[in-house]
Amino acid sequence: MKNLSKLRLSYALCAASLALIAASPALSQESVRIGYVVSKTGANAGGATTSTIPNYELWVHEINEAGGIQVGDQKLKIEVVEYDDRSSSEEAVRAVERLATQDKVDFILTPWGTGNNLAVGPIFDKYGYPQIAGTSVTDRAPDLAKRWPNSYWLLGTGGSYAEGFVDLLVKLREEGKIGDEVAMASIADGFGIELSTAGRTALQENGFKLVYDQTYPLGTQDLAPIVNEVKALNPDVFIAFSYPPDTLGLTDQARVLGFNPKIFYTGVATAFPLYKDRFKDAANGVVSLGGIDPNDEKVKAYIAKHKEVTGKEPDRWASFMTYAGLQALQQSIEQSGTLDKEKVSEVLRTGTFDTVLGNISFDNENRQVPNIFTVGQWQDGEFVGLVPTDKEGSGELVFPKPEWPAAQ
Amino acid sequence: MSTLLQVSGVTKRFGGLTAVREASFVVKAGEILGLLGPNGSGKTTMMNLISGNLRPDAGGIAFENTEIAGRRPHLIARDGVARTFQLVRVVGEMNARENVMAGLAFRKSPLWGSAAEDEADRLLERVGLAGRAQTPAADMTYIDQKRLELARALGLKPRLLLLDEWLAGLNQTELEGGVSLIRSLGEDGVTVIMVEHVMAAIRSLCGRCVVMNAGAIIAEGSTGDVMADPAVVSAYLGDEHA
Amino acid sequence: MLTNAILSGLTMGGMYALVAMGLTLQYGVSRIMNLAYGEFVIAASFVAFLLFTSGGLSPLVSLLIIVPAGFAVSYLVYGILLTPLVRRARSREALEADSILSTFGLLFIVQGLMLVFFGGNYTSYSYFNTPVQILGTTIAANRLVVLGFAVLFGAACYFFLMRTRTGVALRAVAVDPIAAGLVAVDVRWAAALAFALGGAIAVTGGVLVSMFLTFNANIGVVFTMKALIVVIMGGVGNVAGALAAGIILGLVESFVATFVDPGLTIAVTYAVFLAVLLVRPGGLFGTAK
Amino acid sequence: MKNSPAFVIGAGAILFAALAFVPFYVDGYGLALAIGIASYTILATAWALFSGPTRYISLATVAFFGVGAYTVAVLGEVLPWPLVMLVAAINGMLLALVVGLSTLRLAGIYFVIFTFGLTELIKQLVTWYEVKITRTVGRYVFLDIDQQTIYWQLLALAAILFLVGYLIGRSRLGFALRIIGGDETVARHVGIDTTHAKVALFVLSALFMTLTGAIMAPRWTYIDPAIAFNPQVSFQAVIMALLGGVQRLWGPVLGVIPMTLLFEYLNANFPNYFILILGIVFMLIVYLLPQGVAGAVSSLRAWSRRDGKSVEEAR
Repeated sequence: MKNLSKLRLSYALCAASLALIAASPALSQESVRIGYVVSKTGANAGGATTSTIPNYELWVHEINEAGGIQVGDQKLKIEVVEYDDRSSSEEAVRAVERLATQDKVDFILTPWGTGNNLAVGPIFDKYGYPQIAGTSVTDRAPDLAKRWPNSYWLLGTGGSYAEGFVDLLVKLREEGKIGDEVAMASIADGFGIELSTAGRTALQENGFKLVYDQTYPLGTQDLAPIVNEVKALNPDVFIAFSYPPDTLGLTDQARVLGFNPKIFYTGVATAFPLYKDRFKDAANGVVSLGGIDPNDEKVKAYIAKHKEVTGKEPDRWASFMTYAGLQALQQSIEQSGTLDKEKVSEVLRTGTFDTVLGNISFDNENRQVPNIFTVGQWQDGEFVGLVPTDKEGSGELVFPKPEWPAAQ
Repeated sequence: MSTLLQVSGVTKRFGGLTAVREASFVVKAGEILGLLGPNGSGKTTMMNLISGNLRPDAGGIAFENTEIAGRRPHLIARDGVARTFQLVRVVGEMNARENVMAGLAFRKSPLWGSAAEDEADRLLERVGLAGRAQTPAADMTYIDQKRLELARALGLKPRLLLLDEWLAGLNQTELEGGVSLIRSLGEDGVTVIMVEHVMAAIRSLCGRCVVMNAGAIIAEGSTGDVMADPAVVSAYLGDEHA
Repeated sequence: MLTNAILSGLTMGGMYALVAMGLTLQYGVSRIMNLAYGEFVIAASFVAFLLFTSGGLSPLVSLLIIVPAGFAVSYLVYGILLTPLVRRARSREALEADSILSTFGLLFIVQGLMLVFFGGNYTSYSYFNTPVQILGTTIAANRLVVLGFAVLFGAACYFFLMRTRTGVALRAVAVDPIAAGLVAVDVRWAAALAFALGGAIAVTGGVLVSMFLTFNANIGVVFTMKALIVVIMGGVGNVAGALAAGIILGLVESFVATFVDPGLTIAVTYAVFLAVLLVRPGGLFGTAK
Repeated sequence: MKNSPAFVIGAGAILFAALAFVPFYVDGYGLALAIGIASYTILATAWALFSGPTRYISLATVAFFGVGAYTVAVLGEVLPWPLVMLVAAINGMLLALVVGLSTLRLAGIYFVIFTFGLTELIKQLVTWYEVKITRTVGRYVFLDIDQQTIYWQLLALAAILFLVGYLIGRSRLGFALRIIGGDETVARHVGIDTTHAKVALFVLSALFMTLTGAIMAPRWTYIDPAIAFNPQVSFQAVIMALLGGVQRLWGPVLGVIPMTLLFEYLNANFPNYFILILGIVFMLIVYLLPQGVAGAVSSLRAWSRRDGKSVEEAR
């Protein structure tokens, strides 16, 4: 009997605490309530603090500074409800439930990362919230878009990145600039394996020879053995589908050991400002996922504003997708003139939005942004988008990669 | 009298130290055997070897003509060998009755439930702890814990009981009670091996004695003969002089 | 390739060993299973990073500030937070459970403070990252420095424990706190000293690894666990054991990565650890109890 | 009368029957919270079932939990649900059997870290297998099992766990474990096959952990080794159980409920200082409630009666 009364008591306590938090939303809407759940702590925090949280803060700041979002005939400021999922799927699921049913927020921004976006997908779907994922790379994106008709996958599939890069290699080989030999290392995680699987297929179909093809586990601290071994094989192209700590570690080791292939490709975090700050001139010529058009006015303005508001530059990949997603959400609210999720979603599905990625529309089967930069390269302090080559503002590959500058 | 336990050529080494060296002796059914020797002579090690707490490096131990050397202790205990410990071991957070029930619940013919409780209370009474069933073992005096330990050992319905300095630390009255308790066990047909330093108790209880020194058996025979053995005397005296 | 693997293994192993030595002192002597250990390592990394980027202070120089600070902070942590637990603990198991719980709280506090001050971002800087030629292979200078420090600290600790009066007292407490108390060793003082020394070694490790590893506020637990494994493998409280176990693990990792499959490095690390424990339940150099 | 088995089991049955109605009275979040509490109640109670009496602190909780979750990830779309659960149960018990037989001779901290290392090893091997053999890390679990059903499954599992725990507590096996926890040498010398008893309980406790993982898996859609074998789960279960008190069957739940609610409260009100405040609260609890919540409850009861029967009562 004791347990039951305990349980009741705790529910009561909990309800009371929730009532305290939820006391503010008035019935006559005075603000837009936006909720989000991100990994402020735990294994995902590094990624979330780079690509997700600053953009959410920037977006809210910009809108509120401008007096709010135009909803119909009134301007509504944004009120934020945020939770930390502590890098756990279960926590993310529970917190999104909370946002939807307790806090009753108007819209929910997505968590960081593939795993958590998939975990919360059913709940966004159940309560009819649009799920605009800016940090989720998954080959199943088209399936997911079908399964959850209100979900958007701005970062695309792993395959698109790997194939974009292999296309670039094919062209280089046709020009006689590189040979057949490619070395590939990847992180043994969903991201690394999806990309390396797609990359392996594309490379083999195009007659490339994988002289090195290994994975390494999450949390690998010593990357010297990999770089040493690859260096001994002396391939023209080195690809690492890596995560931030190993991206930096691999670059570091390559520089120290003097391994300088004609194409040096590393994974997540290459497009982070951290990479540029850390390696300075040595970053020049390094190729990775993502990229931007540095001459685009909107891009320039976004970078400047991001730096002004959050104190640091955005990364040159997922930050852009994340921010574009926010802009699309804002514009679909404004265009529909309501906070009704149904109506906003309708606009989101069919409309065209003016974003930092240019004019984008999700009016396609996969609900992805077509034609984003999948391959970029550091060129004199800017991470320039290269592929697709026919995309407006795409840069020219600097080839071969310049020598590593002497270490300090 | 038939042989209950036969120890033949048992050796036990700890690293470079040989604690028991090729020891052989016989315990007859129904007798109370004294196991004597100066401190560090290997008596407790011998007890541990018989009870299965230690595994001999060589030699054999036959209990009722079955080899038990190296068997795991719970099997030996179920076969009917019970023991007490030199440094008393009771389960402190359990009460006295539960401690005795520990001896009843896992023997060959286990008792459980109210039957076990009744039997436990009877054994507590037998060792002089009547009415203390609810007392947590940790709250008992050292002497009472020893009594409790004996009650637990008796719970196993042992045919061979190993008492490791069970009488040590008792005052004169307690000693007399203890001696008559052990004697009554013998009368019930329990065979006893007792490691003991209290000579008066040995003289009054043990018909035969085995004496160890430095891991080896130096004498075996009737208590009177053994006590007079010059080797035994010098072992004790030598020990005292050292 | 062989020399590469050996060198790489030695330097990583040196790092593991260095970090583990502090924990083996803390756990072996003070009996505190410090789950917040890795947090102290990373906190030192952040401070070194801060001093380097904003003050231009070389990490090797900043050791002179950070190590005494680490010692002092650990001493205070033991004195203020852990002493009450030691006092009330009735048995070793009770202290173990209490120290697991309280240092778990401490872990959160230190991590929370780092998040507040430094955010959850990845942090990385470059110092002393120059190639050095040894035995025909190349290696980063900062990693050699770590190896050097590991050997130096190992030797210093060994000397301290074996040859000085204080060291003997600490060892006595590690073996049997009650008996040590009987022979007039101030057990509480020894425990506090060992805990503080362990903390000083932890921050040394933190400063040194910050030169070549990317870290963030959430990564501390990785170091705690790696260190625990090395400590257990080497035998609790055994400094020389920790040194040897750390280097063995480093070598195993680099050999597996070079000659077998980099995907199996961590798996093999744990497999070796588990195998050692199964064969020698008290660790490589410990005595089973 | 109050302690008679019929009364206790009857009261428990009524309690669990009442809890089965929770989904009809709460919203999605309330249900999510109930699921969280139910899952950790099972994990912490199952953990304490073995670790309470034996005092082995195991960090392998998530190894079993993860095996359950992974079984669902692999077989969830292939086999009918009851069969998936059966396979998960078998996997978990086999693993526990191997682990139990090989490790239970380790003592103290060696056992703690061994179990942690074992979990990591399993995680690494699963990853390696997926990378090398199936060429995909991360599996999608699209099962149409709604949240109520997950809750009811957890509740049923919890009910079984409490029933089993209660019966064990009254059985010779439970008694044997208390003796082992008190003094293993004594246990061996009164005829207890300590290895048997420990392994039996370890396997039983692992069974419940495995099934919890299997039931929870469909909640996340996506499972990779890092999610399934997240060591945080092990730590959290241990902490909650220790906080609640492990000497009584109902102890852990007294740690689970307040801790879960505390997590939620802090996360809602101080999302940016969550960890920091949690740490402070945590230390305060350790200092102020040395015997765990259950210990505090018991001593409060004992104190309020002062009739010397508290010792009996504490059982």
